[in-house]
Amino acid sequence: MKEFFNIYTDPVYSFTFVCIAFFFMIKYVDLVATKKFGIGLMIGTVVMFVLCFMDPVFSANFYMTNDNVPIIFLVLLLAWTTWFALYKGVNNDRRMAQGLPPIEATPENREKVWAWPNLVYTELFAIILGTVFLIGWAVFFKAPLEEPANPTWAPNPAKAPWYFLGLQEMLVYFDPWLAGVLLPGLIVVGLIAIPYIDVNPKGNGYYTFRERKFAIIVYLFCWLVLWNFLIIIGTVFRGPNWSFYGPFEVWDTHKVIAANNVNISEMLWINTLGVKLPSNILVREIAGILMTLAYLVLFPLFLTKKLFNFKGTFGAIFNGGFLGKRYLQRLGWARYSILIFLVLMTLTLPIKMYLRWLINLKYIVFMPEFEFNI
Amino acid sequence: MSKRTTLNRREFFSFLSVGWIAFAAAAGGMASLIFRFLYPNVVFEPAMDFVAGRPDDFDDGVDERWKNVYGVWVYKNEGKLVALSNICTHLGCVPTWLPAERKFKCPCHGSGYYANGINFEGPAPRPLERYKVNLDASGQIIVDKTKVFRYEKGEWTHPDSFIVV
Amino acid sequence: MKREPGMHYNTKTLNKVFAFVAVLFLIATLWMFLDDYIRPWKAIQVKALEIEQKVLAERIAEENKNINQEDLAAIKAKIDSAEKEIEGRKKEIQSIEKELSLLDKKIYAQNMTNGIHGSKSGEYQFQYEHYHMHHDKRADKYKALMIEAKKRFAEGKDDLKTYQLEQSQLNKKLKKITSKKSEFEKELSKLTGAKDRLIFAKSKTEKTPIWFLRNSPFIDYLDPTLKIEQIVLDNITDDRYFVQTKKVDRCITCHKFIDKEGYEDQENPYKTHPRVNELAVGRNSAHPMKKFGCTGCHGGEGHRVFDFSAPAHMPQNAEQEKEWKKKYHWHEPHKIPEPMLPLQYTEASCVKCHSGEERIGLSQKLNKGRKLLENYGCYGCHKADGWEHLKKPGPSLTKINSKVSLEFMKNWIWSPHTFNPNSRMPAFFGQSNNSKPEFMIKNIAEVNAMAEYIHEKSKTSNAFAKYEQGNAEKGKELIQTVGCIACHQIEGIDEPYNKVNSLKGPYLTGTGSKVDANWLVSWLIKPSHYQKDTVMPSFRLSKSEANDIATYLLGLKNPKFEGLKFEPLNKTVRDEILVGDYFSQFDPEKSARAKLNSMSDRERTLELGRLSIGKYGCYSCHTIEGFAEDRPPIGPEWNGIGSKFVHQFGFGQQHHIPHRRDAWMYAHLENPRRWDIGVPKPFKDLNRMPNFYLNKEEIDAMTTALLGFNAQFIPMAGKKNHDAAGKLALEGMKVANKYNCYGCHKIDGMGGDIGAAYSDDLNAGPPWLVDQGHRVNPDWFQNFLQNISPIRPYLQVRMPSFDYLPGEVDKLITYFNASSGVSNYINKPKVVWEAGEKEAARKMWDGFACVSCHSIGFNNEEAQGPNLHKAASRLRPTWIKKWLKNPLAIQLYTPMPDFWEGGTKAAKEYDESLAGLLGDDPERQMNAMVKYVLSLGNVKTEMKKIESAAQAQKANTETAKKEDKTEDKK
Amino acid sequence: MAKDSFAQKVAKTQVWKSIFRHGPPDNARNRAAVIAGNVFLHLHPIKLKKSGVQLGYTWCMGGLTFFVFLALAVTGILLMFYYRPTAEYAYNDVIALREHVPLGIMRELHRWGAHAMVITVWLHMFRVFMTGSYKPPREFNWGVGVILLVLTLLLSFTGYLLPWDQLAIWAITVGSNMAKATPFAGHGGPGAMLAKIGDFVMVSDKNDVRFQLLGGRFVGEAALLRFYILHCVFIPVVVSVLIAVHFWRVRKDGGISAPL
Repeated sequence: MKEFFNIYTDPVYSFTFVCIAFFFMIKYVDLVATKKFGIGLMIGTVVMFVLCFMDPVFSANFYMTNDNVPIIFLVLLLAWTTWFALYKGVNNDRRMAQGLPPIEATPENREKVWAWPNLVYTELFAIILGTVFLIGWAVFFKAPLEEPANPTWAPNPAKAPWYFLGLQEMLVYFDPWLAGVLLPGLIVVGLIAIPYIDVNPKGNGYYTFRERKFAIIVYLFCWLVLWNFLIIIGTVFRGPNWSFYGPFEVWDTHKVIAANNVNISEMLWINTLGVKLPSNILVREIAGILMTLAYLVLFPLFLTKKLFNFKGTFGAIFNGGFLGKRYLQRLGWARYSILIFLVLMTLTLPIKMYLRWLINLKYIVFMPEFEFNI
Repeated sequence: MSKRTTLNRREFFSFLSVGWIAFAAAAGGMASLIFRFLYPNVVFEPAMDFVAGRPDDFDDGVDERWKNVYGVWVYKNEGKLVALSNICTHLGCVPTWLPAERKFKCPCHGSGYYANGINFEGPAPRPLERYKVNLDASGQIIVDKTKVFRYEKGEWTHPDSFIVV
Repeated sequence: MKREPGMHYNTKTLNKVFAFVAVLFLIATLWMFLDDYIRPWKAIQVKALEIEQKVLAERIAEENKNINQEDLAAIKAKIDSAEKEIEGRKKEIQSIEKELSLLDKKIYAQNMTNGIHGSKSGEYQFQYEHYHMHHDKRADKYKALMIEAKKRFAEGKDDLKTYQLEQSQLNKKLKKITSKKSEFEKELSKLTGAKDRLIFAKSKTEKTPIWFLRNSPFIDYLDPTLKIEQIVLDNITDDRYFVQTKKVDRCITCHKFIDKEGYEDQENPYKTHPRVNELAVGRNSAHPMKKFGCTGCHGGEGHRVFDFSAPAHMPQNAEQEKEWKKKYHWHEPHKIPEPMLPLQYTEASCVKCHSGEERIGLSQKLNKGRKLLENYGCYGCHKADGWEHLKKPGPSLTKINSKVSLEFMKNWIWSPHTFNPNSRMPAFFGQSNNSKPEFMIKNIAEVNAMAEYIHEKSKTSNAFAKYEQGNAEKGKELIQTVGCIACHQIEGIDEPYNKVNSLKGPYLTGTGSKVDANWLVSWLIKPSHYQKDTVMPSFRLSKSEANDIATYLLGLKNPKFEGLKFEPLNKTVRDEILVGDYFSQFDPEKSARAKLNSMSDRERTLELGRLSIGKYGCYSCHTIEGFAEDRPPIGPEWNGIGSKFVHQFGFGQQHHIPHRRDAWMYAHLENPRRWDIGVPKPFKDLNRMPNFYLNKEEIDAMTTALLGFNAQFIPMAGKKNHDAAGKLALEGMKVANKYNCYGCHKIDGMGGDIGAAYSDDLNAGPPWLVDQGHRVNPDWFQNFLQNISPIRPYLQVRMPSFDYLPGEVDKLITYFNASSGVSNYINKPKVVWEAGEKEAARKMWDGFACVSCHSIGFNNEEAQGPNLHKAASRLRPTWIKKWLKNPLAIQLYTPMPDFWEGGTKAAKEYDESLAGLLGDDPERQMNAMVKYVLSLGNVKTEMKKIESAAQAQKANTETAKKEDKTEDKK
Repeated sequence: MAKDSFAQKVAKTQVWKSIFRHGPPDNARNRAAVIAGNVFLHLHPIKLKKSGVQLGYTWCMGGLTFFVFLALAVTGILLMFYYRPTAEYAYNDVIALREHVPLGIMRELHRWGAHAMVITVWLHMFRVFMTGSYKPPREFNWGVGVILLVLTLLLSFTGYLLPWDQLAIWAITVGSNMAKATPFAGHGGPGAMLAKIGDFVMVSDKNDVRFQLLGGRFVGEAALLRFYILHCVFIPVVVSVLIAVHFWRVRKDGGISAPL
């Protein structure tokens, strides 16, 4: 069983698995949004942690950097909040399907109440409970302190704080200027842009799923899979040399992982055409450059022409969704191009991951002369 | 009457624009003060360049005289002199020069490098780095460790990465 | 105009005011940036750039002269022709390049495949090992995979090697074609390389637009060329009282060329440091800049660069101060604990790290100053760490009656310089603060009383020898040649013997008017008879020699002084002093009087004498009966005076003296009593520091030495650290100083004062001691120092016999051994001849004509070299070899020929007849010679054998020569 | 007439009145007065929609974030009494907190609080998104919130260096190496190579953004001081200002979101 996990938690498999799970969660959202599922999910998560911590190897690896403690709370809270939000959203959807207002909009909930003591006391309780929680946490777990700083010797692995491990994990697939500067920058810009892109007037101030399906699916995918799952990979499944280690696998510094990645230019000129790499950089990287341009410029142009026709949930997204002409009309060029740019940039991550796993792709564009590698 | 108004407006516009332009420039200057303030004029960091002597002081092959002080091997061969970093590209240990076998061997995980710094055995992913070298007016070699030349980037042909002797 | 409702101000006016204040704001901002940007050191760096450019241009011109234009043209022509040749083979080259490019691709692709197989085999091996260890079935699968991958990796590697071989062959081919050209190019670079580098360096000094851009305001953080340079020192600290912080010296920001040769003639701050490669700053000097910085030695605030005054530059003199004020707006540094030492006192800093060393090799002025402090006996009154071992500077007065008369003593104490202008006994009386008649009367009473006291307490010493009239001329000759001049300057001495600037002993003049004749003879023969602890040695003078010298010395008279009659004691004054200054200090006048009345007249005189000796501190320098040896000296301690706060020095009313440490010391040494000038003081409180009548040079040197008593904290790591042997050596150095070994011998470059008298023929003077520890056998040395028997009897100057205290000889020997880095123990040299060595040595002995100089014990004719019979017991064999190899490197003046020219040439080069000896191997020849020299003194019979053999040989060779000649004639 | 209770007596004293200016909040008037008349409470509305006080709706994540921020400010200021940001002392001072400083558990509270704040602020954003509360008229406040979230991460990141242990220095090294790759502004990033004229290198390790962040070429003592200032003064001040804006906008945009 542990062997199974040790092998199949490799992002190659687990990322795919998580994506599939995400797909099913959306597809069977009504099933997910039941109390039984919620209770089962919470119990399952807790049991998973208990079982994991019973394994000495897992515990040892986890405590290598005992700054990981918050991850436990994060995972529990993620499970809870995701389920809870969906649960409330689906409930409201059902009510609205029956022609009722959402719970939050019922007249009794629209009633105005005194802030004192209703709100102030709620806050006071939250503060007190928060303090108690923090004290408990502080008493049970010492804050980590390692050896004194030594600039001449780096610990292996050298990990960033856990909340940045998603970014660090991205470094496996992208150069730092993308993973460390551009993409994080786009995350911030993209988040700020959300209210201006999302022109859907529905779902303002109450939980819902169906009324904001597209927005919620995109957001949840980014939040759960691309952000938090990568953090979990970075925390739990990455060991010395940033190699993959199963959750129950001993961190053996000498573990060798075959990593021989090839650039598109090499695939084109050496492997396919069988000639020397051209000395002109632009010629050498022509394939990668064209592919990048195609992805970022031609692809969206094609999309607005309704070249694709999907069915089912994806159909909902693709045909009637943002890829269609209808969306372009609704959003206007400016909003639409920002949206599509952000979405395409988001998708570069899974795309690059799968390219790496499937064809050992190192760089699409490789220009070390200018430190410009994609 | 209308003439006066336009004149007034122009006058009004120019004073206001002068005011705002000057104010913006000054405020920009104050802001750039913060920017400039954050770059100190003097930095307390170990010196990254040193004088290694004259090219004639070195025999062909690997010379270890600067290894302990500056972490640099001087390697002279076929009319070229280079400064090799003594940091293993695997995990940053310090390899040992074995004159009999004519190779660097890392004691930590057994990476091996030829005398010219190219890796040939063990886990090292890439050759040793080379530092910038050039000659000063008195013909002394200046090794500058701030500039690194890496083989896999094709930088070893850069004119600053070696001295012709 | 009409006012808008709700508006207090007119909008137009507001805009105008806004425009005005905004522009003001902008100007202020720009002003702030400029103020930050403009710094004095930048101007200096710009000027330095110009100077550098000029110097480089000069050097390029010089280099141009050195390059032979014809050679240059020839090489250029050669390169051209080689290029044409290459041009002719263009097709060949192109085809090779094509092949190479194909190979490049193959190698690239092969590297890729190899990488894949290599990394796979690595991974499979790890998996295999992992599963194998856990006895997992999958191990077999991975083993197979691993073997497969490894196989393919090995194959690929083989392929790669083939390609690489091909590549290198092709490259060789290509290189061959271009080899001629590259060879010529190399020649060219050899010829012009130096010039090219200079031109390159000069190009860096051009003020191009980019240069201006780099140094322009605001963006000068990117990569400026004008910048503050600094040295951070790990081992030398700034004292911040709560903590020691690393010293940071930024002096090189302005002193740009301080470490670069070639700027010696520039003016400051563009000058090269003096003795840059020997003393300091240079990378190979004793104190490289990066390790010792600047302010460790020079003092001052090295981290300040704001303007000229900021680092606390200090002028050397009033003139420079004036110049600086004009040129740099210099002002006295304020609130700075350690301003820079004026340049002339820099050597004071040496002591900070070289504490405990009596003589510091590179500090000439400091050594001189300390020697002066020692010779003037300053340490007698002023305690100082590291000076405790010295005996009291003045002669003992316990037997003074047998040396001088009471009358002489009184006159002498009153004014020593009247008798001997070079007296080192300082003047206490007749000074600027006690020349008033009412003070003079009291002083006279005191002098009378002191002399009476000393006279009373003195025991008589029996002069064991009787003076007999001798030959004064002979005496003078002896004085000049035997070695007296190493310590004494003596009146009437001839050139060049009067050139010796010796300071150890007193200047001898008017001796005949001073001392008792019998005392003098006894003193000359055996000084320790009169004073046990004297450093005056015995020169093993015969009675007649001693009398000759005494005759000369007694002939030196000072009739004027002899005629002086000292004013008699005024008893009322005496009583007045006793009561007023002493008895009534703690008692009421009445009981003081009673005390006086209870004393007899003689008792009163003696009491005043005793009290006055205590008051003036005579006991600090002289041993006087009735004063305990351990009575603390009279002056304040020197320790820490070099870093004493300036406000702790009393400047009295001397307002023209700058308030600086060094200025106070200088003024103090010039006239110690000056601080009383203009200050009304009672007699008993007058400043008592006596006047030494020092000249300016002496004061300068002594100030340097005094500033060296510095209490600044230097971490152990930054100091000169001596190992155990080194510490012993320092002790030995003290002994060598005490007995003034340096007066005669130049020891490892230090001392050798007497050399001034032998400048024509240093070989006739005392030998230099170079690497003495390595040279001599310690056992012999120990014996020699205690029982002198001359090695060079041909020398007139004598090695004197000192009365060493127990242990001092050991210290001396340890000093020499430690400074040579050799052990005290040596194996007794054993001579084991190899085949043919002995004969060869014999031949060389003759061929080199060793006996012609080392004649002692052979033919005893005009000896010029030391006695070689003593060599075996005296010298270390390794040293003999070193000496034979290159004697001039050891003693610059030696007449010993350089037979093997530094060990590079065989003996045949010196004399053809010595060809073929020991295979003409200089090394073996020298070894043989060493053995021969050692065998000379081993056994007397052996020696005789050799002698007789030598004679036989001589006869043989003579006959042979004759035969040769006759043959030639034929 | 009933006798005044002790509390009522107290509430009638001049001192009480001078401070609170109203009676105990047991009637409508005083309930309004207690909120409106208190500088700390007046950022609340006097009355709000019911959903605003329902934990099931708000999760109170924003409030918790603010509370943790205050707790961090208090513990942080206290820690500053014992901590010196120098390479010489920093590590020892942290050990001191662990070993002998009275209630050195303050450091645990501070550190775990920092992590908790990251989680609560993330979940706050999640909740706001899921209820669509970023929609008009709250677009601007959402933007402020995103910036506050980034600043929270930066606060946590800058604080990470201060214990001056291996975890600290290498996490910051890994993190600050990202800045090195900033296009045209970091010496390891794209375009840096283009920014030079001859010898004049305009983007190098001694003048790029990373240098500005670290005050040196390595994570060294200068970086420690800079991060200390950023962590203790600079970012907290900015965050405080933005929090004020954030709260003010919550009120101005119609209070805690609810169905329109």
